[in-house]
Amino acid sequence: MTTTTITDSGHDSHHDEGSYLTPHKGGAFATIIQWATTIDHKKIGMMYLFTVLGMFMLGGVAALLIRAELWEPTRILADGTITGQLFQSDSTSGYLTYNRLFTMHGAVMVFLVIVPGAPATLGNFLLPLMLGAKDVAFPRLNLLSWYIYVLGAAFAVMSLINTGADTGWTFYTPYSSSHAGNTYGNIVMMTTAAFILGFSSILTGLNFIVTIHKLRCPGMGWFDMPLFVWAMYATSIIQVLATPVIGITLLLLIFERVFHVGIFDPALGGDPILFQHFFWFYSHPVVYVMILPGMGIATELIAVHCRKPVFGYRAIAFASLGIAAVAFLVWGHHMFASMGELANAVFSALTFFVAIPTAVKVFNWIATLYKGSIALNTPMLYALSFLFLFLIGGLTGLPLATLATDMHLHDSYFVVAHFHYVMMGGTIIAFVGGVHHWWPKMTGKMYTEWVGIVGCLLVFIGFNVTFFTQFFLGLQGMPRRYASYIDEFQLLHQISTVGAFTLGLGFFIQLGNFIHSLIAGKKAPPNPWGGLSLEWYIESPPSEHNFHAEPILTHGPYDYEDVYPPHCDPADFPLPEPKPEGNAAH
Amino acid sequence: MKAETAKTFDPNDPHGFAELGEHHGHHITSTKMLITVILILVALTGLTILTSEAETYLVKEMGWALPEWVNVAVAMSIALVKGAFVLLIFMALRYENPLYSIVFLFCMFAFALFLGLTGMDIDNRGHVYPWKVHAINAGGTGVNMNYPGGTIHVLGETITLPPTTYTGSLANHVKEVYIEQTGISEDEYHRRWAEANHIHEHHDTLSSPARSIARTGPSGALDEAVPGEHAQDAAHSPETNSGH
Amino acid sequence: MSTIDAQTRVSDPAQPGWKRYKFADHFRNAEDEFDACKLGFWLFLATEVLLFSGLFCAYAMFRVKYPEAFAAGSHHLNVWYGGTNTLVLLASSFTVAMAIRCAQLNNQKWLRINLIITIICAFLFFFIKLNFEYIPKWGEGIRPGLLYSNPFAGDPMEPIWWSVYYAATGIHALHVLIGAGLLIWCLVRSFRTTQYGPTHYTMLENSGLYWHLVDVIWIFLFPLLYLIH
Amino acid sequence: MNTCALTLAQQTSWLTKKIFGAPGASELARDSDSIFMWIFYFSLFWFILLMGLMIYWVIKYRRRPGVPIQRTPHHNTNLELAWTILPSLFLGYMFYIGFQGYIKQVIAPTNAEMIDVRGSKWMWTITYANGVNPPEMTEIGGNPQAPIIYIPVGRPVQFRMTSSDVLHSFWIPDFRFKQDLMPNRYSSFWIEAEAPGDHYLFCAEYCGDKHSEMSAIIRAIPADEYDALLQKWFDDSGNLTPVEAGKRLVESKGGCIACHSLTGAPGIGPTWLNAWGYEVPLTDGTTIPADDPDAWDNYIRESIINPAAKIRSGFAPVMTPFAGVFSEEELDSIVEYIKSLSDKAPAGEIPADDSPEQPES
Repeated sequence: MTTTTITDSGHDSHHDEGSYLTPHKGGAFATIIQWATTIDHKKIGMMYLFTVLGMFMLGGVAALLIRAELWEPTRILADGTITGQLFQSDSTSGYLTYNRLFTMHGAVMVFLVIVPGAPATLGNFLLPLMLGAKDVAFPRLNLLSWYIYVLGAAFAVMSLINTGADTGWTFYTPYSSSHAGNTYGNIVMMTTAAFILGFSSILTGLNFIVTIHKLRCPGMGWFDMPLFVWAMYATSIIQVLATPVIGITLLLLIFERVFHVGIFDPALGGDPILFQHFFWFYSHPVVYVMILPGMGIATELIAVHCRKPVFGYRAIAFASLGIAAVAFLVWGHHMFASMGELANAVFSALTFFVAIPTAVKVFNWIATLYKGSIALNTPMLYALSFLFLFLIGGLTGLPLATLATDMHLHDSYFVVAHFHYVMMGGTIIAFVGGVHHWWPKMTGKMYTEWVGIVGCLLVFIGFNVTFFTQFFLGLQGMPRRYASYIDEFQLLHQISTVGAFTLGLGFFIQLGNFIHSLIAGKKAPPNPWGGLSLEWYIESPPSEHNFHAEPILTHGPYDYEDVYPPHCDPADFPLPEPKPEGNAAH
Repeated sequence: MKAETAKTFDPNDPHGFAELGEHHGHHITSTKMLITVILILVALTGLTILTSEAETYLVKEMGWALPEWVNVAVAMSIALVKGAFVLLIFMALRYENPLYSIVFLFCMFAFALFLGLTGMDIDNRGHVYPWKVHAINAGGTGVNMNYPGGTIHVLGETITLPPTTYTGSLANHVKEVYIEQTGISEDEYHRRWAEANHIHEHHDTLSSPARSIARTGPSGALDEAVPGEHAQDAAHSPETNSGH
Repeated sequence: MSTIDAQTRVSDPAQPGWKRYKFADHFRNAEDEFDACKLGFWLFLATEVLLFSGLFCAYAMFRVKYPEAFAAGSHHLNVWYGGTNTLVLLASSFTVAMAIRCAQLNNQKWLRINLIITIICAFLFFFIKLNFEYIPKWGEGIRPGLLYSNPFAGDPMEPIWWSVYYAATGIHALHVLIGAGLLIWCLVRSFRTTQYGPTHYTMLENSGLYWHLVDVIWIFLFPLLYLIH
Repeated sequence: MNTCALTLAQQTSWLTKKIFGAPGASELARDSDSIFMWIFYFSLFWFILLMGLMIYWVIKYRRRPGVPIQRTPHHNTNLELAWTILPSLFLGYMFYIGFQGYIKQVIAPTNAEMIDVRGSKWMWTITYANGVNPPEMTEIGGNPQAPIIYIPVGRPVQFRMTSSDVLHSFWIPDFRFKQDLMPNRYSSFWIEAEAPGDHYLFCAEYCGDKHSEMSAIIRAIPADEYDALLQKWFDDSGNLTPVEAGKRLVESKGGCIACHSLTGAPGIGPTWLNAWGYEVPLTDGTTIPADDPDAWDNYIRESIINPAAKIRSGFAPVMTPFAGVFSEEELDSIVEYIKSLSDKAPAGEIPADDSPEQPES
């Protein structure tokens, strides 16, 4: 029970020397070719990480420009809007620049950053490692999904160059099908981008489900998997079951836009609310595609840095599946202001069911802290920030699920703040924490700890200043997607803008820390945090083949009470008194 | 937490699938079975066409008032049986790993939710205000979509698109253009219309939407579009065929 | 049940492709790889069903709201073309199931014959659809969306019915062509390297599953589109 | 409303006021606020409990060298069941009060006065039961032509709403309710003002370029004044000159001046000042000839009914068609009014008291 049989059994024929990051012997060009044609999940994960990071910067710049525009309640008739002047658009185009910016921010952040973010980067990198596998089940499909992602990103950027779409990321008809834009190209391109990205998402999800089913290492039963893997499993189920519906939705939207088939256009007898149903049948479950990996990452971070077995392992695992199941029942709460009364009541009732597994998870995370050995390093600070922000995000979801209050808060800044607390405070914060946590494993380099802590604090403070004020804006009557507003709201908007730039600075510091680590970071030990899941058994960065021999699992991922972490000085991680024999069985 | 599994570890069956029954190997379906199934499928196809024709006959010739759902229920039940045969035998779900059936059932579950909850909204708008149920103009308000109109060339044919704006439905607009271009009388149009719609006799007594074979005239759905409860309704009502 | 041992594989080029096949090295054995591929493909089939679910949903919503328009539109479709197409697809489903059986029994000749019949059926389906349905309808002015120019619409909502019809059958026809492409690829590989045999026919079986799914979807589209009153 | 929630809200109305900026303008709005406050206190309790525990444990059990973790149970079924079921009961109650409040919000009293609302890019058109449109305007958040919608105090008012182009949403924050407007459908919204006063109306569903300026003022006035006002507008509308009638139409019913300036300033559409009778290039290469009254009258008529037919160079085809909105008589009035704004108009047609402010340039 206290040792592991994960050993290098000397199958030298299997592995070459050096890590997966070792450049190709044929020079830089050969290395690029090697990466571009790799089917190694780790390389693909890293490629995803850098493309997602690039897209995150694009979306982030758009966000900062949005906040800059809202510094003043500008009037186009007076002297033009701030963003309008910045991009020298003439005053007749009104708020188009702003509208395109928030559309780009939304579409890029949702379709290109958060949805593929955690699953395709950390998931790709870690899933086979945590399962003790050599690769994901379909490595070539995995590479294909990265190329599809890049193609989708290219379409999104092309749409942006082609004046950009101004429909909002939700593409509501009939505005998107018949009214938006002066050219056909930009909207169709953005829609095509989202359509293509759906394929990438489906392939990743499908790949992960099969990997989890078929490639767990010997000895690993379903309840010996790390909870991150459980979260990825639930995520993948949603990706596979929900994404095809956005495929057909966007396909019909393109038909609508090009041929005016009329299914979603009331001018031809169609029903715009039907489009919303189609859209949210995917886009609500996809909210859980975004948050579930974040929850999984947070679980890992808390367990490792508290050195505690996760409290209620099965409850968390089943809560993940529960969230995935309920995800398909609640999409109507995005449409309370446009649906019929019966549907509103039913969807409101169903929406509350999401709160239950989510609450269970939060309780379990907090309970895990009890009597642990909590290290307050950067990843743990991110995990604690996640708990704080996600709790606010979850609790502010309650008045949005309650019909009487949602009729006021719907489509207001309250909603904006709520989903930023969940999507950004939840997913992005956990994701960045996860990147810190596994950075040594991925790159073989340590980052500078104090810079990480400073960055984390800036992000945490900036985030709260930005978005907490927006709750008040929404409650007081500030609608979404407004480029100019009544003067009463200016103070709160300015506080929010200051917060946004603090947040941006925090991320910028993190980025600098990573770049510095890549160039001049200390070499990372195989197991800097004392983790117990399988990825910590191999060197940092891992070799091309992950494990030198097939690992055989002998302990659970969270047996911190009984097992010394591998590659660590046991004195650093003392174990409690052994359990009395009588209670050994659980 | 672990350890028991490691003791009985079998490298060829690392997850104990043999015990769980997860490995089902390769089932070879017999020719006899395949031929039986294809014959059943062909017979069911004949049956579904036959029932559909029989319903038409019953309604048209015998004057039975079959409710609308009979048609759907019969056709869909037969389709379900056919689909089940293909899935279970041809696609071998019956013999294979139950996991595949579970995947398929989950997919059906998602489909049912999609259909059911969407229908719950789309078909239940009028509980508080009945005037929320219907479209103001059956067939649409008229094209209002920054669409240039004019002519386009598709498959070597020149097609004239409707102008950007007309009021009422596209079908009505096309009809008006046709009458204007050909200069035919309303009666002549109705004769040609009945011919094109394969209606040789008028069964006015059967023209209820609750029945099969409901079609007798182009205005069936128009008559019930909006109740005239308020003074403003005259402006919205489809008789004047104007959006606002 | 046939468990295949990797070590018995031969790399002799004279041997048929299915004997030379070596599974990818991140799987433990060929059986695992076969199961993984099949599970993956069933998941993919689930996504295909859900892709069509959008069309079925649009159909159902408009059918519930405008039954008369749907009945009127359906009367323009000839049940015999639809019925023939149903039989064609059912027959091809049968032959593809037979082809897989032939692969399992290493009957290469009939494997190819069955595949060829299936592919012919696929194109026959497409030909009937195009030649007897799409092209005449297009000529009558029964076209999707704004192109609609048939002056004898039976109901104001009839253009919507045709939009749904064209979207559903069009996307289905696209799947027929993709399925035919997969089967042609299987046929080519079968001719070139005798790729499919008792121990290895993953690609053939998955293409067959895809083809069956196309058939199942048509089994539902046919009564929905052609048999409405 | 629920008594428990109400008491809580009353005890802490100062906090409610801080949060919402202003108290709800009707009883239903305050009910909605009290439900919000109930959820707020519920959330605050859990937030403080969980974050308090977290911070306390993080400090208490922070890592110290050589100190091992302590053994604790890995799960506790009773505890876990308790923290699953207990909040669920509260959630059920939350749904219940939310549903009750919502039903009151949507079901209008049978004696409610019906007012028609039409949303279009980017203006609100109000039509009262006697057929008049409110002619008064004010400036809100950059929109100098936001209509003032008068409603009576103490009498329920139901808006029957539809849209002529894209989705809009009718949101009056002070009344804590919003409802989407859909083309080719009706939706409903009702309120009852308690006291005279102004309330903002915003469009809350993104509808394109000037979404941010699609606002209005809801002005509650005593019921007798309201009745008198409506009667006055109705009487006025009978004896206007064509130019006056046209001016009123483009300001209220049509809302044209949201995009077409009267001062020569650029806008989303061409300015109307000195437009009539001048040569205008079109995007298809042709022009509307100068000094051709018939061509100009027809061009204006066509551009109202079918704007995309002739697009002036340098402008995008974004205008909502107004086919079926105006009667023939009203179209004539609008043409006359636009004509009156041009210095090429036949002499004597510009009434001295109704000429627009001349721009500096």
